[in-house]
Amino acid sequence: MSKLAKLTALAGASAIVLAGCAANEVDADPTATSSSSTGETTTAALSGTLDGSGASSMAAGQEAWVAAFQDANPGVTVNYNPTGSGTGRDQFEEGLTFFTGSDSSFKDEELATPHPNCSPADGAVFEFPVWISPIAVFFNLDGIDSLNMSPATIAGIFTNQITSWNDAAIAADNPGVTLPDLAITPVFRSDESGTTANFTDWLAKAAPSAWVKDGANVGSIEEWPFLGEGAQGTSGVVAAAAAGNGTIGYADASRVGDFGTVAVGVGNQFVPFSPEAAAKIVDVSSVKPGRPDTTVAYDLARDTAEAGVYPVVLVSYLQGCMDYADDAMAELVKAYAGFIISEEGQNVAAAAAGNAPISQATREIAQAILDQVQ
Amino acid sequence: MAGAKATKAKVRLGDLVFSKSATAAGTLILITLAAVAFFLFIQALPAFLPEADFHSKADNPLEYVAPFIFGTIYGSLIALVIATPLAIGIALFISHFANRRFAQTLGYLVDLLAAIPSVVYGLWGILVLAPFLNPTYVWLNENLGWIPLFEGQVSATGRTMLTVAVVLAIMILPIMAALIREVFLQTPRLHEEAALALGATRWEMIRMAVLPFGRPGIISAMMLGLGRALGETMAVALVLSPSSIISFALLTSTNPNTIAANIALQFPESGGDYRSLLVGTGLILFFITMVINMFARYIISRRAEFSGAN
Amino acid sequence: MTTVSSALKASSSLPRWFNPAAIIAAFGIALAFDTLAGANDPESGINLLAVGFGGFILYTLTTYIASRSVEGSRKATDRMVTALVTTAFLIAVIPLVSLSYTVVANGLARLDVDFFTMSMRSVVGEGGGALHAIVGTLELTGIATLISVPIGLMTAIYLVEYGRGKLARAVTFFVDVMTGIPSIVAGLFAFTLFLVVFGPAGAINGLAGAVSLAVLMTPVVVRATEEMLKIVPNELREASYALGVPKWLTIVKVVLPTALAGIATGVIIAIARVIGETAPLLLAAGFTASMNYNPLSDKMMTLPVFVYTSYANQGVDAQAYIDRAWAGALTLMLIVMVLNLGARIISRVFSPKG
Amino acid sequence: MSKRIDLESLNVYYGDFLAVEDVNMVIEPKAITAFIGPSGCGKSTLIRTLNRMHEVIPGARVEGHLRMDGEDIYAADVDPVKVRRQVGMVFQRPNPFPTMSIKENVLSGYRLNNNKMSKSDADELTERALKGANLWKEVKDRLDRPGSSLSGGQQQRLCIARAIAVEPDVILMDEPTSALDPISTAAIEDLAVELKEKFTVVIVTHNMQQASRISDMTAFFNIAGTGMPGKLIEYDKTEKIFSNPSQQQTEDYVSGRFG
Repeated sequence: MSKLAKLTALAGASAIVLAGCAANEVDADPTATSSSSTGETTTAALSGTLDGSGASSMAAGQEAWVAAFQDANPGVTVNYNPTGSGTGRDQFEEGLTFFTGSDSSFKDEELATPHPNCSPADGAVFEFPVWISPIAVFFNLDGIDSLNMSPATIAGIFTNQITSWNDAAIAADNPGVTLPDLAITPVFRSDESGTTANFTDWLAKAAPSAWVKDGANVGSIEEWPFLGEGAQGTSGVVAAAAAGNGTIGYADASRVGDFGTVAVGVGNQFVPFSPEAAAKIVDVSSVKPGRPDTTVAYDLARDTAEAGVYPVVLVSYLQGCMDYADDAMAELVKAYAGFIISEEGQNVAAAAAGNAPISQATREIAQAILDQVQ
Repeated sequence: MAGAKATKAKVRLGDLVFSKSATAAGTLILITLAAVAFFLFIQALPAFLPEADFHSKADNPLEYVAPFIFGTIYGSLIALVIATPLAIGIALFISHFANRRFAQTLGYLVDLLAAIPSVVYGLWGILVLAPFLNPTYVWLNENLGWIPLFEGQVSATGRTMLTVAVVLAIMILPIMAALIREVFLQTPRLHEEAALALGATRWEMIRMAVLPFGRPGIISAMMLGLGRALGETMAVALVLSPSSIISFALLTSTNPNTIAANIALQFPESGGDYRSLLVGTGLILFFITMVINMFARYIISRRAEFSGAN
Repeated sequence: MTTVSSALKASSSLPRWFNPAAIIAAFGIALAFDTLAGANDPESGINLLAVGFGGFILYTLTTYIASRSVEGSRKATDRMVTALVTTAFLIAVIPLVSLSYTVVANGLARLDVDFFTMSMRSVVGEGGGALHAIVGTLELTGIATLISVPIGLMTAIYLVEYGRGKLARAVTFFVDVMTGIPSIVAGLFAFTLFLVVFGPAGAINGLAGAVSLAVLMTPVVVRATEEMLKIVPNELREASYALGVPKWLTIVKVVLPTALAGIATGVIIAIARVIGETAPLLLAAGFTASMNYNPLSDKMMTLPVFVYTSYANQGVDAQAYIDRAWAGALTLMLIVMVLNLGARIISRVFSPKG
Repeated sequence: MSKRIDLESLNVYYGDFLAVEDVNMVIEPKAITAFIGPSGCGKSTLIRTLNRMHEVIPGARVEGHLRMDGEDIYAADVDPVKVRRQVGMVFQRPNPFPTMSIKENVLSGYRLNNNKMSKSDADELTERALKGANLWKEVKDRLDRPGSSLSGGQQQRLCIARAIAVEPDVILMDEPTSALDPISTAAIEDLAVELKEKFTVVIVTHNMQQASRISDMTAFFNIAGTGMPGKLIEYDKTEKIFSNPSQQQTEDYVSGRFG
């Protein structure tokens, strides 16, 4: 019996040792960039837990923001759960979260839906872009690093109409490239996602005659409408594409790594993705009309023929309440969102994820909205 | 006198408290199970009301869940078909073929497979097993494609129903092998010796004495393995390329997802009536496994009359 | 006379070298065939599955035919079954070796001091650790054990010492049913229970995760304890009654101590079974990058969920996330193995000697 | 059919433990030889060496020679499976295969070598074996019932039928009546006496009346103490052992003074 007691004591002791504080939490890591200011919003010592969820495409950016923000405010914990945009908005609508990162702006009916964490529940919400990132169309083919494809070709591939890599449609745009006689496996997101919504939005507008199912344009859709190789989340798509030969997929450009990428047809030329080319689309697009002035949402000109614009982009919004039922939460959201749209915040994200920072003008509009949050 | 009476009363009190709390604990098990069914039911209910709104993720609850029920049962049955002969083989190897001294160690070795968390099986399945099996899938598709199971456009990644079934088979193998091994080891020596004394070879002895005796054990191990496979979540979620489709094809990218994996993938991202629907699918899974378990118990209880001689 | 006496002898048997020679030859030929077949397609490499399968078929057939012609059909069947059964065992060992190798080879990269001293809070890309997940796992399994052991123990006592009639039969039956509850259903149950009782804000926390684990653990504890209590000989109980000890004291002072080692082993194996559960915790305990010591509020990270989310939500430096996932998997496997080993030691050291 | 068995300096081991030491004896054909002795003296162990059932236990082995009509059954090239076909065995407790019918039980041994036997051959063999075991009249109307549906004594005779169906030369009986009532015991004893017309019969028994009633030869085994090997003390005609044994130990045992 005493042996048993000793054993238990030993197990207990080792558990206590293990349960010591995490080295990176109580004493902030001195090598971290905590010395730099995090903007005017972090004046008082903040504390609490802020839960948000939404687009997984901006997970890398959120991770960078959370890290920098928590370094500056050790009492705060921000949980950003990259669940996908639709779910993020659903969870916000259910009162499970206090802000959402979303790849698509609020739908009109969502603007009218009550949000339990707002005061009043059917009160105003804010929405402004914080993240612009190109969606890369990438493929896994031995020995080929880049290909040119028109929107119609890409639509043909993803609707399972073009099934082989040496199809005439691909060959025509890529003179001099030896294409293998290999089946194309399109990989798509099996979960609902803003990346899919933006990608299909572009297909619907830039290749309206090819992006069809049962004779009708499929339009922009968050859940993939065709059969094939589905994978969960951006990581799943990347892993599935890596596992097979002859795969093609779409994902946030920051995640495509060593894959070959597609330069997409815009007007008469082919444009490879880059943050700069992606950022240009906002310049040629207009703000959606007829919405509350606490929301800034773009009608993206996907079918533009403007030179040097990469139209397969994802513009993600930060969404929350204008007036929170819980004042402490309002303060946390203001501080965190303020950091995100600050120049430093945008640079932190761009450094971590390689996306395009939002413009000075957009940041100022966003800050003006945020100042009214209470 | 008074003291004796008090002692007696005290003793009775101790017995009473103890027996009551033991009974209460047993009853709590029943309450818990009822609570599982109850809470799942009330959470699932909104999804089955006519005004349920699934945000275009599903039109009709039953249409939504049908492919997943199919996928759950289909994948588990294939896993069972793969695992059962292997489990019997392993059990026989350990109980009747291996050197006695090593048999126990070999048993531990197989039991270790049961100790590996399912999420690790999932990672291994997608990163190691799927690429390993894929060339074979291509071969099967090219040469045996006329069999409906192997038809269709073979997956480029190996994330197919067959891979899932193989992973599930490996996962249920240790529990099945352990159970069957225990039954085989309990084969009455008398029967084994009767067979040997008649001049049976080892295999003939197994056929005459061990297998007939172990048959109910094998069946209940199959049921238990099936139950495990039906409920397995993370390995399927990580490995399978899922679709909402009913298909028997084993080697394509278009596979019916399983209930459990679908819940794990969709639940954290769900809300409202759609989440209720997912809870409803969980309730269906609960009932499926419950029926399987009841059936297994029925088989085991029949075993008593089976071996009436002893 | 000679015919009768020769009937005793193995008519004639295959020489001893036949078996190893047949194995080598069969797999050699299979390998050669595969290499030849793949010669025009240099990328294909060696298909191990094809070689293994082909070699196995070749070996089994050769042995069967050779044995049948020399030793007769009964011996041949016996040899074939031996080959099949041994192969079945080897097939089970292959994934075990492959799994262990994969986890160890990939997991060692990040099994460093940081991994055990840091959480993932404010960590982007490389670095960070799983301390928050390890603490979460220990707390959650600890709470689950605290819930399920008393209930499981008392239920087993009820079944063995008190249970008669309908209720006992129902409990026995439903303990078995409970054993078969899919883990994801346990997670759904805990989530919905907490959602109904505490509302959306209190639905996902460590306690909910612990409850889901306890649901999975309790039937295992009941079964293990029941088995152990059953093998305590009735003579011990009767001896105690004969000394005038009341029933409950007999159970506490005589029956339980006798079965203690077995019960402890059963509990540890039950812990080992639930400590690797991912799905229910994903639903009920959620996930977070930060340390959370308080199981009563906010999400709590656990090791299996850490492994899953590290893999599923990779950041830009994907390799760092994958490395952390493998290191988490290795840690988890080590914990499970230590628990299993502990169970073995306890059962060996403390079991009543007889 | 019947065979003579020579045991020559036979040592029987369980691993390193010597269970039976240096046995030399000749078991005569067409006779019943009884092994008697106190518990643990190795008589059951010894009888199991006669059909190489001993080696079924891991680590068990035999040294010395055991010849059947001159042929050493422990020679390197002898197949134990074939030995057991020629030496039938009946165990202490009746052990018909519970999943087989009475008929299947009888045929189970024979079928091992003759998969394809015509129905008439099977029926004929069943009848012959069951008649040989004095069981035919009792079971002829229910041959398809499970073997376990019979009474204990009937089950034991079924096991004997099963053993003689393969037409062995020797039949070993390891305390065949110890689990049976007196009436069943008498039936088995009568059967044993009939069997010796055709077979060499060896029987282990604790029941000295049984040995004196039915056996022609009796071997008395004894053990010096726990952990010591069992030894053959005396082997002679049954009347001699029970009336005028040459060893004091034998006399003490058969007269009930110990054991």
